[in-house]
Amino acid sequence: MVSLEHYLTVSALLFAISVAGIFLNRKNVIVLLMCVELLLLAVNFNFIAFSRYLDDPAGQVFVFFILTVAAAESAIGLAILVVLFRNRRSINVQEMDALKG
Amino acid sequence: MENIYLAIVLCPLAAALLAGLFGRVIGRAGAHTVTILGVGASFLLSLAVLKAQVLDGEPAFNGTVYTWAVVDGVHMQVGFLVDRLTALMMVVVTSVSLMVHIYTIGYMHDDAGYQRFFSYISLFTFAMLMLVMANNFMQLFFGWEAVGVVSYLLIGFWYTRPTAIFANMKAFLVNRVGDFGFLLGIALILMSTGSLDYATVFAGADAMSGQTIQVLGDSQWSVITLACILLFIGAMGKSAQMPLHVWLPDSMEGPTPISALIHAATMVTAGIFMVARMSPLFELSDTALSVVMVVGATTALFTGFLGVVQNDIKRVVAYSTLSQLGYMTVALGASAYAAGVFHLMTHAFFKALLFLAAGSVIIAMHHEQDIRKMGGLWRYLPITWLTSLIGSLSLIGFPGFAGFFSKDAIIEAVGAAHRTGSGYAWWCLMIGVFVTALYSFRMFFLVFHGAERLDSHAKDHLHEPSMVVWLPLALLAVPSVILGWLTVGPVVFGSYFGDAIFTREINDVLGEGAAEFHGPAAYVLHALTMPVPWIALGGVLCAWYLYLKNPALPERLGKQFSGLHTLLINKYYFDEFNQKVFARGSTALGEFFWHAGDEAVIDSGLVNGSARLVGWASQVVRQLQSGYLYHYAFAMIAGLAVLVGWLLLAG
Amino acid sequence: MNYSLMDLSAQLPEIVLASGICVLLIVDLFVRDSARDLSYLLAIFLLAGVAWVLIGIGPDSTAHFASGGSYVSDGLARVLKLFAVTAVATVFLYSRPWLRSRKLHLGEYYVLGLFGLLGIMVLASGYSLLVSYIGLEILSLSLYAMVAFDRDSSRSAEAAMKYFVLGAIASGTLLYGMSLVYGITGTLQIGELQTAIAAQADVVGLRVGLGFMVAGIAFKFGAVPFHMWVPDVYEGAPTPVTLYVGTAPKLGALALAVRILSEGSAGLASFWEPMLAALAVLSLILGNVAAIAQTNIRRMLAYSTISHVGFILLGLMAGSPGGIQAALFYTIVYVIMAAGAFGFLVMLGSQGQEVNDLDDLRGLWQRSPWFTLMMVLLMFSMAGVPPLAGFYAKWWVLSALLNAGYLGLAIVGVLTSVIGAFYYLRIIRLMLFDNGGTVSTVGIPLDLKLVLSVNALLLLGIGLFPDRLLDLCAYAAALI
Amino acid sequence: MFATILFYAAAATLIGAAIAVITVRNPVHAVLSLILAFVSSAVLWLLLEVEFLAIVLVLVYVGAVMVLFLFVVMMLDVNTTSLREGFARYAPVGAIVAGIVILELAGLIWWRNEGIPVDRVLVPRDAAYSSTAELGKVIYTEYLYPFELAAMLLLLAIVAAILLTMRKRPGIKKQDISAQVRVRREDRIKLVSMEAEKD
Amino acid sequence: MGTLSILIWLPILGGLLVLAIGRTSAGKPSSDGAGLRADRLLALVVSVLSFLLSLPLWTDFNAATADMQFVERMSWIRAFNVEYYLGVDGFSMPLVMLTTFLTPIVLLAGWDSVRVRTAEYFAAFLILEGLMIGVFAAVDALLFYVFWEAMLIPMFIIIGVWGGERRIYATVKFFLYTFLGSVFMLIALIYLYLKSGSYSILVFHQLPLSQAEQTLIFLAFLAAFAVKVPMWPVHTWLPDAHVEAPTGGSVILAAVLLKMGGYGFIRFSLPIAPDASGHLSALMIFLSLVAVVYIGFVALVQQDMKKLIAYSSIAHMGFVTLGLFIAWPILARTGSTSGVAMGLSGAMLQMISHGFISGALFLCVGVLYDRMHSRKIADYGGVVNTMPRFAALMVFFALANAGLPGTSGFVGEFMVILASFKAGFWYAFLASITLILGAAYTLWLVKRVVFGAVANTAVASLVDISAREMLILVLVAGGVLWLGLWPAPIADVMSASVDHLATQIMQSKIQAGL
Repeated sequence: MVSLEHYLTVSALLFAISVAGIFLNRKNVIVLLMCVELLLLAVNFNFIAFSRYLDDPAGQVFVFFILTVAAAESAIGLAILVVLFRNRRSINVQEMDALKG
Repeated sequence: MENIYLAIVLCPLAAALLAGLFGRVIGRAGAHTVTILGVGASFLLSLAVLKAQVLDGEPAFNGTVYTWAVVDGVHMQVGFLVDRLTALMMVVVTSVSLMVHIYTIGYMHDDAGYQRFFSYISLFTFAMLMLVMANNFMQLFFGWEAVGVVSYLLIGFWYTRPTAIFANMKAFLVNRVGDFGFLLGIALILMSTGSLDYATVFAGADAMSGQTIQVLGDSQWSVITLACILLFIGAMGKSAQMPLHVWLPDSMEGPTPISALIHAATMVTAGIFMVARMSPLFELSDTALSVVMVVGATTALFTGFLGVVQNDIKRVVAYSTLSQLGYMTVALGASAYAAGVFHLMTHAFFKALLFLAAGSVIIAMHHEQDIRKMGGLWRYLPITWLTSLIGSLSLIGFPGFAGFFSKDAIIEAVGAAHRTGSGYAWWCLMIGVFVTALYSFRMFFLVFHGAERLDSHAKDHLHEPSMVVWLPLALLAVPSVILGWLTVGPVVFGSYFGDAIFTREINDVLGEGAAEFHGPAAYVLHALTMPVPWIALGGVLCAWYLYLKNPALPERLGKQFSGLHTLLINKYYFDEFNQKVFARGSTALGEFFWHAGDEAVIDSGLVNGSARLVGWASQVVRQLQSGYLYHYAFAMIAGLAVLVGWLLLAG
Repeated sequence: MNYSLMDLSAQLPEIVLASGICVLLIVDLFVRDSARDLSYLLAIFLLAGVAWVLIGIGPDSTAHFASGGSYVSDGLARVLKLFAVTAVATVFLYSRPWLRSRKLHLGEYYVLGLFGLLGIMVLASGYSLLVSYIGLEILSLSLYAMVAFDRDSSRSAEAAMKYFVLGAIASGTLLYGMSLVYGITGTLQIGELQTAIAAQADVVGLRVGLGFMVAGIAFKFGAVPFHMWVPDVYEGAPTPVTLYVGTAPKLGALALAVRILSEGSAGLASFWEPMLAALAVLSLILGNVAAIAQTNIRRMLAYSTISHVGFILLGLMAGSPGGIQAALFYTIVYVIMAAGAFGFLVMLGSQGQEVNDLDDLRGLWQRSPWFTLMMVLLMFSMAGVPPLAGFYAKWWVLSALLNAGYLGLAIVGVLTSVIGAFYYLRIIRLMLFDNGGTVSTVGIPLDLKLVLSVNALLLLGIGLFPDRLLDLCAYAAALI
Repeated sequence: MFATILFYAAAATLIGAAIAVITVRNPVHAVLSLILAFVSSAVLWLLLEVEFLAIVLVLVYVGAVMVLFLFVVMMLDVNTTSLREGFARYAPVGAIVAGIVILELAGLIWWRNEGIPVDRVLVPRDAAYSSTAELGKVIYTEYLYPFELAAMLLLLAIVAAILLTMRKRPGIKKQDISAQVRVRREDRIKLVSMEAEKD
Repeated sequence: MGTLSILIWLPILGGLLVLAIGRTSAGKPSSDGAGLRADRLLALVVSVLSFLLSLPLWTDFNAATADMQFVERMSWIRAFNVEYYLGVDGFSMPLVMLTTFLTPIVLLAGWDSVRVRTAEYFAAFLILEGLMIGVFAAVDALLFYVFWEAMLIPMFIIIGVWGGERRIYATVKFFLYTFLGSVFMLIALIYLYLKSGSYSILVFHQLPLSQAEQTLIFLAFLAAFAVKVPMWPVHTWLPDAHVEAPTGGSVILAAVLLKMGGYGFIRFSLPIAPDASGHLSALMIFLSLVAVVYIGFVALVQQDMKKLIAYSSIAHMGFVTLGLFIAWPILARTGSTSGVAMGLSGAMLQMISHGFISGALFLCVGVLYDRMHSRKIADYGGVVNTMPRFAALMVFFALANAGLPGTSGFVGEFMVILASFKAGFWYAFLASITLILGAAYTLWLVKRVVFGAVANTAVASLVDISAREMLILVLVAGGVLWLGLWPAPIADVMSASVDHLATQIMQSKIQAGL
C-alpha cells in the first residue's frame, strides 16, 4: 500500500535534487530555472498528498494556484533570461559577477 | 580698627591695579607716585597699628571681612587676625617695601617695564600683608601662593632672558612642592578640627594631639606631628630650606630690589612667620620641632659653605640669606619662636640693606655682578661702602649690631634646648658663624678693597648712584645698627608677643635666657665672654688673610681640595639631581605614558585597533559576497539547513 | 456554504487599485511617448483614490473578515496599506525625472509599481497562507520585472536574474514550509492555524515547516544569511527601482511576518523567536560591518538596509504587542528614511549623470546646502541620533527587547548601531567636510526638491512629535 | 498491487528524470528530462485521484511552460560544452548539501513524524466523484478572491514579459513619420562660414 | 512658555534664522559681507538675549530648596509616559548660566576668524547652545537623552567643517566615542522606565533597585559619562577633538560639553544607583587619580598648545569625579557624612571653574592661532614682547589653571583635596600632585610661548589683541576672579541641592528582600 510517507519522500527527494542542482550548476542559468520548477513540483507533491490524505480540497486549490503562479514566474524568468542574454550574449552563471562585494 | 586693616591691605592693591592696568595713562612718575603713596599709607597705618598694639595695649583683633564660602558647614572666611606678631610683620613688610619702592625709582630708571615693576611690587606688598594678617588657613594659603606668584612674575621680570624665565618657573615649581605639603597640612587640620580658623584650630589643638591617623600600612601617626610636618614642608618651600632651597639662588635673576624685598626680607620669611604663628600647634609635637630644627641647622651650615665659593655678588648674598633662614628655622625648632621672629626682623633690614647695597654696586658697575671684576670700590662708592660694612657686621653678628642680638639669642636658645637634634644644630650654628663671617667679608673685601680689577670703561663712569638709591641704604642702615638695642629686650626676652606666640612651659628656652637678661648693654658685654663673637672675628680675619693679604692662596686651596671645591661650586649637585631625576624623569614618564599608554595601547590598540578589526571584518564579508549566484544560494540553503537542523534536534 | 459577494469593504482598496491598473494599462497603450506624464498623473491619482478609500474606511477598531476568513481588514492592514500607498506615491514622485532623462519613462514602470503595491496590500490583508502567497508572488514578480526594467543595462539584467532565481528558491522554501504546516494542521487560514498550532506546538513537523517559512520570510526582508540578493539588486537595479525595492516591499514583508509568525504561529513563539534573534544578530553584525567597506552608495545603503532589518526582526521577536508595534514603527520610519536616502540619489541622478560612488558626493554642501542638510538629517536618522525619527525606532525596539528580558540582544543592537554610525558619518563627512566632486542639484525640478524636503523634514517632525505615529502603530497592533 | 508497482515505477522515473535535469550536459536534454519528470508526476497524481491537477500539469506545464523553455533554449543557442565545465569539481559539495537536506527531511518524515498524518489511509473515491467539479466549486466560491488575484498575477506576467522582451531594436530602419514632419530647418542644415580658397 | 523653554528654543530657532538669512556665497571666503554682518550680528544678539533671559534663573532662584524650579511639564510621548519636563536645581542652574554666558563669548571669538560658511558656523553654535541648555534643564530622562545625543550633531559638524587638518579623524572619533558611551545609557534609561513606568529622573531617584541592577545601571551610565568627562582610559578622543576643533568648538567642548559628564554623574549615577556608586567608588577614584597624575605627566610633554590644554582639562576633570566619589571612602573611614558635601560642592565648583579657565585658555590659543596659524609650541616664544596685553591675560589664565588661590581654579581643587583627606591621606596626596604637575605643564607652556626673546620673525610681527578679543578674555577673566575671590554666591545656590544629594546617596536603595 502506498502511504503518505512515500509521497512525502518523493517530494523530499525532489526538493533535495533541486537544491543540489541549484548550486551544482555553475554555468547555465536556464538549468537553474528548471531546478526551480523541480522545487515547486516537490511542493506540489506535498500539497496534493496532504490534501488527499487529509481529504481536504484546500491543498489541491493551493496546487492549482502554485501552477498558475509558476507559469507566470517562468514567463518572467525566461523574459529576464532573454534580456540578460541580449545584453551579454551569455547565460553563464559564472560570468554574472559584475555585482559583488 | 577694622577699616584701618582693610585700608592697609587695599592701598597697595589699589596702587598695583592703577599702576598695572593704567600704567600707560599715568606714566612713569604716576606709577611710582601712586604705588609709593599706597605703600607709604600702609606703612604709616601699620605703624599706627603697631603703636595701638604695643603702646596702647589694644587687644588682638580677630574679625571677618567677608564670607568666602560656606560649604559642608565649614565657614571659609576672609578676615584679619591682628596681634603683636602680625603688627610687627606688617611694619617690617611695609617699611622694607617702602624702602624698596623708593630705591626702585633709581634702580629701574631706564627699564621699559617701569610701571609694571611698580605694580608688581605693590601687588606683592598686598599679598604679603594678606598672608601675615590672615586669621585662617585658607587666606594664609591665598597669601602664600599670591606672594609666590608675584615672586614668579618678578624673577621673570626680564622675560627675554632665558635664565630669568627658567629661574622663575623653577622658583614657582619648587615652591609648589612646598605648597603641596602645606595644602595637605591644611586639609589634615580641617579634618581633625573641622575648621580653618586659627582661633578654632588653636583651641582644638589639644584635642588634635591625641588623634592618630593611618598613613602607611597599619602604623598610626600622630595627627599633630603629621600636620606640623606637612605645614613645615610648606615653610621649607617658601623659606628655602634644604632641599627645597634650590630656587632661591636662581631667583637672583630678578631685579635687585626684588631680591631685597622678596627674596631676603619678606616672602622668604613667610615660612618662619607661619611656623611662629602656628606655635600652638608645633608646640604640641616634639617630633615636628626636631625635624624643623635639623632641617634648619642643615640649611644654615651647608648653604653657608656655598656662599664661600660664589663669585656673583647677589648670589653670595642669596646664600647668606639661605643660611640666615636656616638660623631662624633652628630657632623655631628650639621653640624660641620669638628669637626666630626677631632674627627675621633684624635680618629683613640688614639683608635688604645688603641687597640694595649690592644693587647699588651693580648700578655703578653697569650691571656687572662678578666680584672678581671689582675691587677697591670704597673710593668711588663711599656711602655704599659704609652701609655695606654696617650690613655685613650686622650679618656676622658683630656685637652691638642688630644681627648680633638676634643671632646670639638663637644660639643660646639652641644651646639651652634639649630636643633631639639640638646638639647637631648647635654645632652647625657655631660653625655657621665662622662661615658667615668668612663669606661676608670675602665679598666685602673683594668688592670694596684690594686691587681694582675693573675694566677701564666701567671705571670711567664709576660714581655713587643717585639719592633715591642711597637714601634707602641709609635708612635701612639705621635699624641694622640700632634695632637690636631697642627691641631685643621686649621681643626676645620680654613679653612682647604675649598670647601671639605660645610656648609650652617645658620648651621655654628663651625663658632661661630671660632670667639672665639685664638689658642690651649687659647682653653685649656678656656675649664677649662667649665664643661666638670671637669665632665671627676669626672668620673676618681669615677672609682678610685669604682675600686681601694672600689672594693667591684661595686658588691654591681650591686646587688642593678640588673634590670639595667642585662639590661646592656645583652646590652639592642639587640642581643636577633635580634636573636629571625630577625634570628629566617627569618628562620621560610623561613621554612614556603618552606614547606607550595613550598612543600605543589606548589609541592604536583599543580605539583604532577595533576600527581596524571592523574594517578587516568588512573586507572579509565583502569577499563572501562573491557575486556568484550559487554562492548566494548556498548561503541560503545552508542557513535553511541549520535552522531546520536545529528545529529537528531541539526539544 | 454561503459566501456573500457583497461584503467588499475589506477588499475595496485592492479592487479599486486593480481596476485602476487595468485602466492605466489601457490608457498607456494609447499614450504617445511625449505625453507619458499622463500615465504618471493617472497613477498618482489612482494612488490618491486608493488612499481616499483607505482613509474612508476610518479608524475602525474591529477586524473585518472577507473571503471565507482568508482576508482581513484590521488595524495592521489599514496602517500598512496606507503607508504602502504613500510610499509608492512618493517613489513615483521621485522617479519621473530620472526615468525621463534616461528615455525610460514608460507607463509600465507605474503599472509594475502599482502591481507591486497590490501585492503589498494583499500581503497586508492576507489572512490565509494561500492569499499571502499570492500577494507575495504579485509583489515579487513585479519587483523582478522592475529590476530588469532598464533592458539595455547588463547590470540590471544580472541583478534581476539573481533576484529572480534566489527569490524563486525562497518562495519554494516558503511553500514547502506552508505545505508541511498545512499537512499537519489541515488548514490554511491564519486564525485556524493559530488555534491548531497552539494545540500541537510540540509537533516537530510544525516547527520544521515554521523553519522553512521563516527562511522564506527572511529572504523577503533580506536578513542574513538570506540577504545576498540585497546588495546586488540595490546596486544593479535602476535607481528609481532601487528606491522602490528599498521602501514599500518592506511593509509587505513585515505583514507577511506578522501574519504568519506573530499571529499564525504564536504558539510556536519559543521556536521562531530564537530563529529571528539569530537572523537579527547576524543581520545587524554583517550589515553594519559590510557596509563600512563599500564605496558604492547604493551598495552601502543596501547593507545598511540589512542592518535595519536586523532591528525590525529584533522588534518582531520581542513578542506582542509592544514588539510588533515597535517593529511596525521601525519599518515605517525605515521606509521613510530609505525613501529619502534613495530618493536623494534618484534626485541627484535625474540629470542623467548617475551618482554611484560615495566620492561623487564630495563637497556637495558647497553646491547644494539645503539638500545636503536634508541628507544629513536622513543619515543621522538612520544612525539613530535623536531628535530624528530613527532614534525613536531604535528606542522602541530596545524598549520592547528589554521588556521581554533580552538584555544581550539589546546590547548587540546598540553596539552594532555604533558601528553603523560610522558609515553614515562617512557620507555626511564627504558632503560636508570634503571638497571636490561635481554633483549638484542645479536644474532639478521643484516638485522633486519639495518631495525630498518634505520627506527629510518628516523625520524631524516625527522626531519632535513622535506621539502620532506611535499611536498609529499602537492602533495597528491592537488587534493582534 | 498494480497501484504500488505503478507508484514505484513512476516515482523512480521521476527521480531519475530529476537527477538527469541537473546533470545532463545539453540544456535541451535537461528540458526533455524535466518534461519526463512532469509526466511521471502526473502519473503519480493520477494515482492520488487528482485527475484535474494531473491533466493541468501535463497541459499547462508540459504543453506550455516546457515548450517555452525549449523555445528559449533553442533561441539562445547556448554553447553547451563550455557550460558544463567544472561540474565534477563541485559535485561533492552539492551532494553533501543535498544529503543533509535529505537527511533532515527524512528525519522529519521517518523519525520525528508525530503530528504528520502518516498513518492515514487514502479515502477511496467513488466513481461519480469528480475532482474537477470539487475543485471548481471551491475555487469559484471560497477562493474567488485569490482566483481574481491570480488573474491579476497573470496579467502582471504578461505585462512584464512584454515589457522585457518586446523592444524597438535599434538596428531596424523604420520610418518615423511624425518625426519627419516635425523636423525643422536647423536640424538639417548647418551654415558654415569658410574662408575663400586662395588658389 | 517658561524661561527654560525660551532658553532652549530661542537659540535653536535663532540659529535656524541665522542659517536662513546667511548668504554663504557657496562656501568661498567672503570678502564683502553685508549678509555676513547681518547673520553674525543676529547670532550675537540672540546669544546675548539668551544670556539676559537666563539671568532670572539666577535672581529668582530659591537657594533654600533642592526641588526643581522653573518647572515646565507637559505630556510629550503619551504611550511611554514621556514628558516635556524641564526644571533646574542647584546643580543645573549654574551650568545653564555657564552655557548662556559662554556662548556669546564663543561667537565673538569666531567673529573674524571664521571666514567660510559663517552663517552655518554661528547657527551651529546657537543650536548647540539650545541643546546644551536642554541637557541641563531636562528632568525627563528621555528628553535628556534626546538633547544629549542631538548635541553631537552640531558638534560633529563644527569640528568637521571648521576644524584643522585631521579634523575628520578627530570628529568621527569624537562622535563614535560619545555615541558608543551613550547607547549604554539609553539601555539603562529604558530599563529604569520599564521598572518605574516613568521617564522622570525624579522618579528614578526614588526607585528601589537591587545591588546587581544598580551595578549594571551604574556601569551603563558610566560608559556614557566617563566618555564625556572624560575619564581615563576613554579620554583619547578629547585631545584629538580639541586640537582639531576651531577655537569656539574647543571652548564649548571644554567649557560645557565635558561638564555634561560630571552633571550626568550627579544627576543620574549617584542618586539612582547609590549603592553601586559606593560599591564601585574605589574604581572611580582610582580612575580619577589616574587622570590627575598620569594625564598630568602626559600634559607635561605635549608639543601642541591645544593638546596640552586638552590633557590639562582631563586632569582637572579628574577632580570632579574624585570629588563626587570620595564620599564613600569618607563614610567608610570616618563613619560620618561630614566632608561628603565638601567633595560634591568642590566637584561642582571645579566644573564651573574649569568651564571658565579651559575656555579662556582655548580662547588664548585661538588668538594666537588666528595670527600665526600654528598650534605648535615650538613656533612661538617671546609673544609677550609683541602682545603684552594678551600675554598678561594668558599668564593670568595659566596661573588660574595651575590652581592659584584667588582664581576659580583653586576653589574646586581646594575643596576636593580637603574632602579627600578625610577619605585618606593618600587620596589627598595623589590629588595634590596636581599642584605641582598642573603648575609644571602650564608654566612651562607659558615659558615657552609667552616669555623669552622674540623667537622668530612671525612672532615679531604679531599684533596685540583687538578690543573684541580683549573684551571676551576680560569677561572670562572676570568670571575666573569672581569665582575665585567670592564663590559664596554660587556655593550657596547649590548648597541645598548638594545637601540633598549627600543624603540621597547615603541612603541605600536596595529594597529589603530584593
